[in-house]
Amino acid sequence: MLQFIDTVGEAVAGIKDGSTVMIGGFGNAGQPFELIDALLDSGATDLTVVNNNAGQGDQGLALLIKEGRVRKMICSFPRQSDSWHFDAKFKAGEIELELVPQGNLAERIRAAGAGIGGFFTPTGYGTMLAEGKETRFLDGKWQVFETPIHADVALIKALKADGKGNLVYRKTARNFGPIMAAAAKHSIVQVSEIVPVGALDPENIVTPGIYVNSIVRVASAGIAEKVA
Amino acid sequence: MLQFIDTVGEAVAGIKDGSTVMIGGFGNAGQPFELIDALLDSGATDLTVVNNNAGQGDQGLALLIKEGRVRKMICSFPRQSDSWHFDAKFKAGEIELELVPQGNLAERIRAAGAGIGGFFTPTGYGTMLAEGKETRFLDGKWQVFETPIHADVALIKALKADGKGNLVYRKTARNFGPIMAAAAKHSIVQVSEIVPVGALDPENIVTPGIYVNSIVRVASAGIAEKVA
Amino acid sequence: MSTLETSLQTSAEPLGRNELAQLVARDIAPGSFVNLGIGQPTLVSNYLTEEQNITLHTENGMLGMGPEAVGEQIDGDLINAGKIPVTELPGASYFHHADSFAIMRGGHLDICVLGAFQVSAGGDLANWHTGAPDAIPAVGGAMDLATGAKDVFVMMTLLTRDGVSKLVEQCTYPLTGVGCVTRVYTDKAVFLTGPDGVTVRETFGCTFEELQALVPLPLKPAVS
Amino acid sequence: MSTLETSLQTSAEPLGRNELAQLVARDIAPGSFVNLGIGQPTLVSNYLTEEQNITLHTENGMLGMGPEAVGEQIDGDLINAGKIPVTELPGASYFHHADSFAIMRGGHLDICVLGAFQVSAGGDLANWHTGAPDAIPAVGGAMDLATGAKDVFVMMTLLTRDGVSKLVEQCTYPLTGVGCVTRVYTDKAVFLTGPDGVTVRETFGCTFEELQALVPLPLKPAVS
Repeated sequence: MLQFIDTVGEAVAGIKDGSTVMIGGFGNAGQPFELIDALLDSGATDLTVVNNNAGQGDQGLALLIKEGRVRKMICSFPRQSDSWHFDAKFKAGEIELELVPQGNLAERIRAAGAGIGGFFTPTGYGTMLAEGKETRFLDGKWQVFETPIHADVALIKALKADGKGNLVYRKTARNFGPIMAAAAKHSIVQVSEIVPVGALDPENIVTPGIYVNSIVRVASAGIAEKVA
Repeated sequence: MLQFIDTVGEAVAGIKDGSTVMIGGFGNAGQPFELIDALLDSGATDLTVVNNNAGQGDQGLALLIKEGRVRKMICSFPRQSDSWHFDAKFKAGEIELELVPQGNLAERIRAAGAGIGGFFTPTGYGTMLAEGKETRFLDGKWQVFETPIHADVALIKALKADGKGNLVYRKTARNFGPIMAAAAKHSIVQVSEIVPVGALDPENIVTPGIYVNSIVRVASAGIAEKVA
Repeated sequence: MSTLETSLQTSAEPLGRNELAQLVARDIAPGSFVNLGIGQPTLVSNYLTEEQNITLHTENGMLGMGPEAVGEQIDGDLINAGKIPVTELPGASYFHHADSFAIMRGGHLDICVLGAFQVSAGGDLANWHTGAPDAIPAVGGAMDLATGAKDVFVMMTLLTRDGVSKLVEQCTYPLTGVGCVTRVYTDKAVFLTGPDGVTVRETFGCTFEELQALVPLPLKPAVS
Repeated sequence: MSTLETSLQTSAEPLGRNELAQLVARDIAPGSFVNLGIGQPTLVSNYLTEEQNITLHTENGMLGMGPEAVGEQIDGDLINAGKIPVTELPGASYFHHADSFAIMRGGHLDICVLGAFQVSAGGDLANWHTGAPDAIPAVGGAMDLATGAKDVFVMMTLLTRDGVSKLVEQCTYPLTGVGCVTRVYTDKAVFLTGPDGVTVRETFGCTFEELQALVPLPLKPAVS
């Protein structure tokens, strides 16, 4: 049942220790910083986090990692010039890493939302990321068996929600939001604006409200951030 | 390379005997009648046709079947009150039928466009439509292995195209168009309107032009048909 | 039988199609996302109230489907899965076929309501094919709906025209889905199906014992 | 060697990074859909002409990507796969990550241009991981790009800083993709890779024989 929630703190209050949490965003675009900060404040720990990266600088997911709340990262690109908190935890053996090619990450998340129990894809065949995985020759190519990534919760940033929970995004901040909303049992979305039912064109809705459970308005969210 | 073509006849001229042709539409909504008529006129035969249905009444796909141009139908719902041409050919043993649950049809078409060599899905498990197919217990359910449906050509109806071939559709006429455009080697699209590059909002494009090869304007296409 | 008398609801008469649709509608929890199958299940939409805030899905690509279109509302580009012109409610959304079936197949619909030829004690559903050798098979979205929704409600008459129960120990018609049905709404009773067998929630125009005499499998009365 | 002298192009000097990017840009067929990898391949966009009508894809969800954003154009919601702010050209479109990777993985991109640590005679690519035991691995979209595009062009210097050829019989670094590279653009030559071995299309600042001396696998000169 869709809920409109007043604060990010209340929105994330139900996230339990040990949960698998998908976090939208690619780099800073679409990253729900306010929800991540609230998750940090909530004290939830022993989390498995699914995100394309493993945190940048001293904010958001990077802080969650720094504070030892993340048991395992499932991501495609953990190593960045400013991913020092992940780097330190990883080198200390204090965080588990499941490294997934970015397209497999996206398709595995999509599979979870679409009720697909597994699929074969050529990506990764013959590489160390496919070691130990089942392979099969299909459509003229060797392919690797990949399984869905399910989650308990998704934290997502969108531009606008209407009263039915339908979402639209902004430019490349869309990225993982729609597929994570579908893959998680409970989707928590921060938006910059909540508009009345009927204010979004039905042709242009990107995430239908059926995939959305909790919506919280965050004043800055979705407004173009100016990057120095 | 994207081409804007003057007539439906020229648009379908390259379709060879023996081709697999996907035809968009669910019932009459989104069905590219003018392109189908042109395909009939072209004389192409021995076709495998992928469509949700197997023709209705005495128009479009039904005529293609009546004229013996269709060797095989891949569809989910061939039997309708007015599918008499298919019925007759099928009972005479003159057309092959691959019956596919509608969601498997959609997902198999999507798989072809997305480079997925096969997938497991619970739909159909334990039924005669899964007989002889590989099964596997995944995510707590028995699932059936399904393979992509590729096509040589897709015939699609959309509402508008811009100069880059980006498409938008209208209401439930969208149905199979986007996934067929991606699954076929060559997509031929009839639209009611061609607009300049930049006239469609990049946030609202449903089929990016990368999936579109030929566009032909058909005056009536996409305009709401009034059904008696 | 005291628990039976206190818990099992009964009515004096068998239910008509519309009364049954009304009953199903009343049983759908507020805020649910629902797909109504072609035929009898479509009647349910006539009895959903605004307060229930139900969102209807149609598998040909829409959430927020409104009532059947009439007169000037009729638009060939806006139809339901039965190819009937329908309307769009505020807050609707359109999507392509793979996205639409992902909604079903991914387990996101709360309820789908389907007709049936037969339902088995274990919740197997047969509703797509008579199995007759000369019949042209046509499945549509039935298997996806049966397999994907969180709850599958069946609406049917309990008996065939020949007086044979459609609620059976094992289906003899070709299956649509295995162990998928959770409730069966019939003119004579509402049945709950599940791993523990078949429970009767209410009877219409018959006693539990009269109902049991019609159905060739053991029934249990509901207890509160 | 007469065919060599008539078909194999040469230039007097090795190519710099920008000259190489210019060469790659010139080799991209008009109307192509292209993904330019992070780093050196990004330079190619500087040399694409309007007449070529190339559409650039960025795997984080966009077709029709324009040049890097400057000043007031910079918008944190509009970045490329390297997380650099970029611009949007008329006719652009946005989509989510699964749809974006379906464009690559479904074989719809004509060309992707990638950097490399090593390329093998058979077109194997190693460009994501040094394999050093203490290195944190990070793959991003490299494997999808390598596997999905119709043609994979590699841009790299032919030799490491230590003077070792990066074009090798077999890759020693962990692979990104198997048999996927079709062309290798280097400062010293352009190589075509395929099942028939490695063909040299042009050399820069060296003769075919001098090039062969640098590369530990048999090369063939191009014939027209």
